[in-house]
Amino acid sequence: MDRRHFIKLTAITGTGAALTACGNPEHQLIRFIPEDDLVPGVATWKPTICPLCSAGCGVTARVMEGQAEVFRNGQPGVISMGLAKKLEGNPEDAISQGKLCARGQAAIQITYHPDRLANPRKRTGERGSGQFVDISWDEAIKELVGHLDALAAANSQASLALLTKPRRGRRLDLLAEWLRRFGAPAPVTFELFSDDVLRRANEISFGVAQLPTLDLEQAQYVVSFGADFLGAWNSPVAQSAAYGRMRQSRPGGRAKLVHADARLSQTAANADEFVAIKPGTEGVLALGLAHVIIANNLRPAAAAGRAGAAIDGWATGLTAFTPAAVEQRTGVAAARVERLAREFAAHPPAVALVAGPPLAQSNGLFTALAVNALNALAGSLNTPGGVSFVPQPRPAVATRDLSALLQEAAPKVLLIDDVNPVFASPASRQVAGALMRIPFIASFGSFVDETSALADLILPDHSFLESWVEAVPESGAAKAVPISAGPVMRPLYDTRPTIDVLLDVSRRLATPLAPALPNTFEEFLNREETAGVLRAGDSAPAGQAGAEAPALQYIAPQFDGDPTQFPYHFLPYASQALFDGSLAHLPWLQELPDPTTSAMWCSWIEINEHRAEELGIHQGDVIEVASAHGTVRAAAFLNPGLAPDAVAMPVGQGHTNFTRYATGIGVNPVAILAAAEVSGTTALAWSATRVKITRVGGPDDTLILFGGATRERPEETHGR
Amino acid sequence: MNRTLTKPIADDLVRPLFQTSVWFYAIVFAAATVVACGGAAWGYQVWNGIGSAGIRWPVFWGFYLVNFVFWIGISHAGTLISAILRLVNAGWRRPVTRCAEAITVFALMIGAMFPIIHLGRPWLAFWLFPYPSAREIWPNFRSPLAWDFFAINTYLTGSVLFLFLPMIPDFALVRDRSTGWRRTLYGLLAFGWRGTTRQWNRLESAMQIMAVAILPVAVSVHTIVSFDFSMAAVPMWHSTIFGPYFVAGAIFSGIAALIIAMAVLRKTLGLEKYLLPLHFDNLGKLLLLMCILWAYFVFAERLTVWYGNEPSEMAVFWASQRGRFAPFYWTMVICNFVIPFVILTNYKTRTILGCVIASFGVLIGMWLERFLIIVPSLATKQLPYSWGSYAPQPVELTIMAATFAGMILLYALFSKFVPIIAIWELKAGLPSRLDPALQVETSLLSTRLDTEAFSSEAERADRGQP
Amino acid sequence: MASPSRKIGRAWPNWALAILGLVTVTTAACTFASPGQPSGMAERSRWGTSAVFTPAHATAGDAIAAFFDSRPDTVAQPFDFSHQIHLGKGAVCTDCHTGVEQGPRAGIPTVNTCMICHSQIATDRPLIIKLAEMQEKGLDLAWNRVYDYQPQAHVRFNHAPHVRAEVACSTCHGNQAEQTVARRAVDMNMAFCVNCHKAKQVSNDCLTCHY
Amino acid sequence: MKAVYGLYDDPHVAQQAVDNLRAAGVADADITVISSEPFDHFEFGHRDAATHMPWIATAAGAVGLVASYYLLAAAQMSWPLVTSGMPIVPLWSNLIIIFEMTMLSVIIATVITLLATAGLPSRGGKMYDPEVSDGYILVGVENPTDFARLEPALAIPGGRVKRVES
Amino acid sequence: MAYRWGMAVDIDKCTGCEACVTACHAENNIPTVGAGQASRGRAMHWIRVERYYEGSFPDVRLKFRPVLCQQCDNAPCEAVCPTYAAHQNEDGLNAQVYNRCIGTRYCANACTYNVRFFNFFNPEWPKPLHLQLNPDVSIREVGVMEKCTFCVQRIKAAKTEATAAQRELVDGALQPACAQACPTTAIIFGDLNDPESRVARLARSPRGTKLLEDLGAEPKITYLQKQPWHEPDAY
Repeated sequence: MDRRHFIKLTAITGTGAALTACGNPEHQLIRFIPEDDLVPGVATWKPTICPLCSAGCGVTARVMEGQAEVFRNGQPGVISMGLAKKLEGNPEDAISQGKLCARGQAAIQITYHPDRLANPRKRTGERGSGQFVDISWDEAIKELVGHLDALAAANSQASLALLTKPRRGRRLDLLAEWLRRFGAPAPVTFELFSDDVLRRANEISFGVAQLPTLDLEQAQYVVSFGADFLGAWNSPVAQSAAYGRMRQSRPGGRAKLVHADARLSQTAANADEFVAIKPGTEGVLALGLAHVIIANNLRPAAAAGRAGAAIDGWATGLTAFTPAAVEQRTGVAAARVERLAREFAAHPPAVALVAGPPLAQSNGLFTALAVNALNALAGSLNTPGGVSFVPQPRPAVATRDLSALLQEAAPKVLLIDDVNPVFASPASRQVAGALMRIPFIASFGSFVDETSALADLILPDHSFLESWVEAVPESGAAKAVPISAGPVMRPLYDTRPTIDVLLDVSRRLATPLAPALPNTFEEFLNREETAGVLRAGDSAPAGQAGAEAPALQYIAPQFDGDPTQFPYHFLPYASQALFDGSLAHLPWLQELPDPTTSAMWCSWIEINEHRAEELGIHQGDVIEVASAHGTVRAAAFLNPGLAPDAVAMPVGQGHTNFTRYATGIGVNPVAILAAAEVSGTTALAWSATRVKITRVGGPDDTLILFGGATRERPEETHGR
Repeated sequence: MNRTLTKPIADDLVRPLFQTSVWFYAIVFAAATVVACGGAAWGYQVWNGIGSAGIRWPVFWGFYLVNFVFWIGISHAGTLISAILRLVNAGWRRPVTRCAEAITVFALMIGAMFPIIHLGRPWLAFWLFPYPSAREIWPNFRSPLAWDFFAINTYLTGSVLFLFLPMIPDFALVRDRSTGWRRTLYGLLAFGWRGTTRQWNRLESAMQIMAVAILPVAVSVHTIVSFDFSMAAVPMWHSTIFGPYFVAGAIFSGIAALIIAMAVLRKTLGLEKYLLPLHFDNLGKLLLLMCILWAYFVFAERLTVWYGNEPSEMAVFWASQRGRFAPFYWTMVICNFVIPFVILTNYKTRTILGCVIASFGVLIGMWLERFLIIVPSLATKQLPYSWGSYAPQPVELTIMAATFAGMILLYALFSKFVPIIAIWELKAGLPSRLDPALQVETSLLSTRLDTEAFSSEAERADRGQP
Repeated sequence: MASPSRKIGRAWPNWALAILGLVTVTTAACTFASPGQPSGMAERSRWGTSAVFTPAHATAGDAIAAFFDSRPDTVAQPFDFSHQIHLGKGAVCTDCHTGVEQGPRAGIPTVNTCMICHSQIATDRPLIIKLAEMQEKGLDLAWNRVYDYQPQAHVRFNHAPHVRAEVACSTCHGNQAEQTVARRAVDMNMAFCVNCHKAKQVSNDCLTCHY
Repeated sequence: MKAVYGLYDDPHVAQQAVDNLRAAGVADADITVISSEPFDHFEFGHRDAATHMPWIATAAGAVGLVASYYLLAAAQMSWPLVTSGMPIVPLWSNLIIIFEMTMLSVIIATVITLLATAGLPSRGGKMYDPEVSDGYILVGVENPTDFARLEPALAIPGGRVKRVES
Repeated sequence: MAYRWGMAVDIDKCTGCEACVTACHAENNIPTVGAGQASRGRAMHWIRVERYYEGSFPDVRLKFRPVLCQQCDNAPCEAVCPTYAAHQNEDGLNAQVYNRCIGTRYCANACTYNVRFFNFFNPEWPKPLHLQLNPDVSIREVGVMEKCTFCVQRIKAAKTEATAAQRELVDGALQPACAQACPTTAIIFGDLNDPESRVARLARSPRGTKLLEDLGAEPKITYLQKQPWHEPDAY
């Protein structure tokens, strides 16, 4: 015993005597022979694809040997296996370019989530009661096959519906093919922040129903109409990487970014110039810029071609959109419109982009068309520094939207593939009620959420790290190609890949689907590998296909709610961390401070700081937001960057049943939205609701901010 | 003649050691209970983690450090005051020194616990001791916390000895008057003291040297406690004024604690004959002096910050001046300055009660001052993004209550086992005992001491008793 | 003077109860008023037997044992593997501890490793028969580590650079040829590491091992 | 222990007893005066007042100063770790600890000197009378050669003489 | 072989996306503390993106600034630690040696950047979240201070690898998790002792400033200030 031990001994004698060692015999689990051949402590990297959004970033997983408790042959035990430790961008991937956003980094927690479903479950209690019992895969598949056989027997194959995410790729192709062979209608896709309006507009303007790729890297002047392209829209990693190069990594100086929005979003915060604009009038501003350009002969109106033709009055020089008229409608000063237009024209390549709130207005389609026309006018289509469309291997499969489940003859059997429309739809759409009426629902998600809680059967999927994955990035790089990757690690639980389960089911049906589908997704992917690969560098088929549409006339945005009774625009937005709420179960993202507020683990209501002062609302006070369709209560965040006539709320919180990390935290602003549609499409106009606010009480400590002051300099000096 | 004078003094002062009232048990019981709760709270905190307290990012120091500084400040009551008075040979100090020094020792013991209580891993507190804990790595002597270790230990050692040495003759006295276990106990404590002239002379020499030595130590202790703050580049901490500011504040709160302790002892132990209004008057004047000095320091500190107008400092400045800490700040100003100043400047209100009221104000005010030094600065550091707040949790409040109860407990036990007034010093200070030349000087200092307490001496002399 | 004290003295058990009660109430109050670990997350066991992963010790006894670095030299193993016999037959360390030259950890062989040789050699021994059975069932041996560091030590050790620097296995693990079941032969405290690093003139920076 | 002593109530009488003893030829060093309080203003109270204590304390302080400097320097050099860009042996901050160690040395040296020179702690067996605690001043001689010669010197009005022979 | 690790953060490129924050959590086993503890100020983010508003609507600006341990040469945190848990390492890193830390939290108070975080409780990862933990990084227990290490485990691994291959480290090949994740490459890491390294060149940039430079801590992170856009014609 050396000195140190002696002193330790004297230090602890008193307490040590009191604390007796109470044994903790760890229950001995059996140990399986390892299935991988890994050098312990040495990392290997395996490619995979981030599944969280449609960007389809190629990532690499750092795999190291570790001791995991797993199920093998229905038996729990310990195994030394390769475990994914971290996700990083794949430097070889055209989209991620070796980078990865916060959400993508956190995707790994899906695999290791403590509340992930480990085996199939069957409902025992009332529907929605959340009472399930564990069953075996054989029983589960038998049950599903039974219901499908019953449909076939009744010759009502059309009553089968599949609800999935709108992720373009071969997986969706295979699912659609499966449905087609069964005799069911096309898959139903659902995503709250879908880009259907923009796709529709691109189809009209350019003949491509696809999201554009922005060549920010070479652009000299970028005007963004509400597009949160550095935050959560489209392909944020690729766009951010390009933005980084646009800013400081290229010869010839730094481009200018102008952002028009009613709220200082994360992207707007990075703009050189923020243009505050009335909600729903972004299209007017775009046409105002076009008017100045045309009127001053900076570019010929004809340059816009088909995109211009889609706008009423384009050919005559947009006489209704003079800077003065624009000022009146948008609130943007006429001189500023004039200046912006001249700058836009004077700094080619210049590009405009639109997404997000402007497209979630009743006139969203018009706004998108207006911006497309502006791009076309500037000659930014398919040019360096402009917008382009990544060649796709094949046309996107036909899909239906959620209304197919709500309005038409309700399906008798519904298969839900990791989608949560119950949470992400306005309460007024009554999605939960519609689902309750469906006789049999099978859910394939890895978690119990608001939607799968209504299922009769839950067949948990592998996590993406455990299964074959593929993606066909729709946007993000000039030359994106389909990518696929094998499993990074062996499964932890008694789960199965959804698509393999369906393929298995297709063979087990009373009359197996014919002609036979591949046995597994892996087989399908590898069979396809040689077939439909696109040659790199194929140019986009812009201006080719698609029906010509009649020119659209500007209509003022329609808002739900009487302005006198509901004086505020309600601007929900995709949370930087939780996206549309589908990531609220990941603790890293819950604890990620929101970029513009630094809030964590909570919902908050943003309100202009001066308006709040007038209303006697202080930071953290509980306020109630009421629309004609419901109310939510949350803590106030006084935001200097929000229009005084608007309140904003992040989407993502307010889950009632979505794992330990999301349940019971915050409120869901989507619930109080009006079920309005963007005219000309079936997309939800999620930014078109008006609300009123009331202060309910003082701070209830639900506003959890990581950061303190919102301003860098203390304002008070001396006696002021 | 001598004995008739001194024996009643000894009888009076030894009596509390032999007689125990129910109140004593009640107080000890109540205080011990609160201390036990504090112990339980600390145990809870150690077991669960320091997060049981309210400290957080960025306010990493909270009530524990506030109490640390507060109690170390209180500890300046005794040794420092007693040493000063001893050196200037102020006659009126004699009944005051021991109860003052006892405050020092107990407050130091309590204060020195807090750095350990507040540690994240208190079971490793011994790593602060100067020894090569791991492979020749000693503690970092550049750390103010290491200085604290040396300063507090030096001061504690010095104060314990300074308290204990003059107790030896009194223990001998109690030993000779007691029987049974008390005789054994006090016999041991008396170290075999007889009272030879050699012993008296050595004791007095030693006390003189100790008084000289302990004065700079006392000043250094609170200076070093202030260094805990001023060494960090935290707004409104990084100040050269902190050393004297803390020392002044410490003496200020120390005197207040002493006045309260004396008033309590006076009532509970029936020491009205020894702790006279004169003592309270004198201490009250001293308190007034420190009150003005403290106000001066606060003004000087605040003025320079305001005038300098450095943004990060101004943030702290306004946070306490009119922001969220303003209620505490203005309470502090009222308690520390307005109340004592009003009461103590007027000789009519500078009574025992008046002094006690002022002292309570000062204790509250000085506690708030420590709080206002620590928390607003940490909550409002240079980068506004990292601004935060702090609220104490039950664990902290319980432990804080336990320290006050601990002080009461220790003091009650001390006054139970030790004559709370140094008997021999009091005897040696009798006017008749003094050198005639010195008598004049002393009587000037303690006119009322002569007239009130020792009128009996004159009476007896008149009656011609020996 | 003695009477009040005697009265109080008789009431002592009540005192004790009262103090105990108050202590309990305080602890309970602290428990409820200052929540421990993340609320709404995994249930945290306050008394050290939490089922969730934490670097804390499972029991108070473990904590105390770790505090004093007092651990038995021998570790229970599923069966008595003899290093002496295998090294005696000409096997070398890296035959089974394959990771040692490539990475931080030497690795503990699995049943498969055993069966590379023992599918032919000594197949009639009872232990080898047992091994073969286990391999058939897909079960592995639950070896226990002989050498490791307390989590509190925050020590990172990488075998490969040490092997490259030609530090013999026996330097740290003792002469295994003399050991049957491996036991801790060398007390690998910090001085052991530091002295060797000093002698070899390699970095003794704290971050060399502690990070 | 054998002793003869007188107990006196009045310090003046005690002074007289001391003088008498001197007159009786007892060496000053052999006269013991015991009291329950110091008598600074009487001659007998000044006997033996001279002491080297301050010098011993000063010397101890000097030793503490030098020793703590070297202790600190050696400790800091033993595993030189850089913090905040400071020197390994920074004098400014070391001065604080050096000061404290110096003062501690002074205090401890003073106390040790006190104990050593005042014969503390002592196990008894010396001339003493508990009545001292009642305020009497004891003047006596320990282990006297001749009781008879000393008793008269102590037996003066206002005093009682006691003899210890055991 | 003496390195001096440094970083450059281009504010003009930083979009505030916080990819670095999650990357840091993933790489360094930083626990999430949950809503209850987060509301009590116990959330840990070794790197954070500070957001500061300027002006008011509609003329409003929002600045982002990633703040992490500045690895100061004259770090205020180091000297105050009584146990040398915080000290300067030979590569110029502010070492935080967890096993030496007794939890005085003095370093966190002294740190002018507030980038030090404290384990108020033992961290926990409900099974099987613990499988994701990086085995190359310590798990810090209750009472221990922690902070950005510049991913010292990566530095260590890269050095070991370079030594094994008998070559020097290549600039840019070694990146901490935040720099690796940053979509806009706003974070550049490297050796300041190599005058030709990217970070050394950026450190000399006229846009470069240090955070709270006037306090004299000599941080090793250079912040490249935002460059305002101006019309190229104007020159």
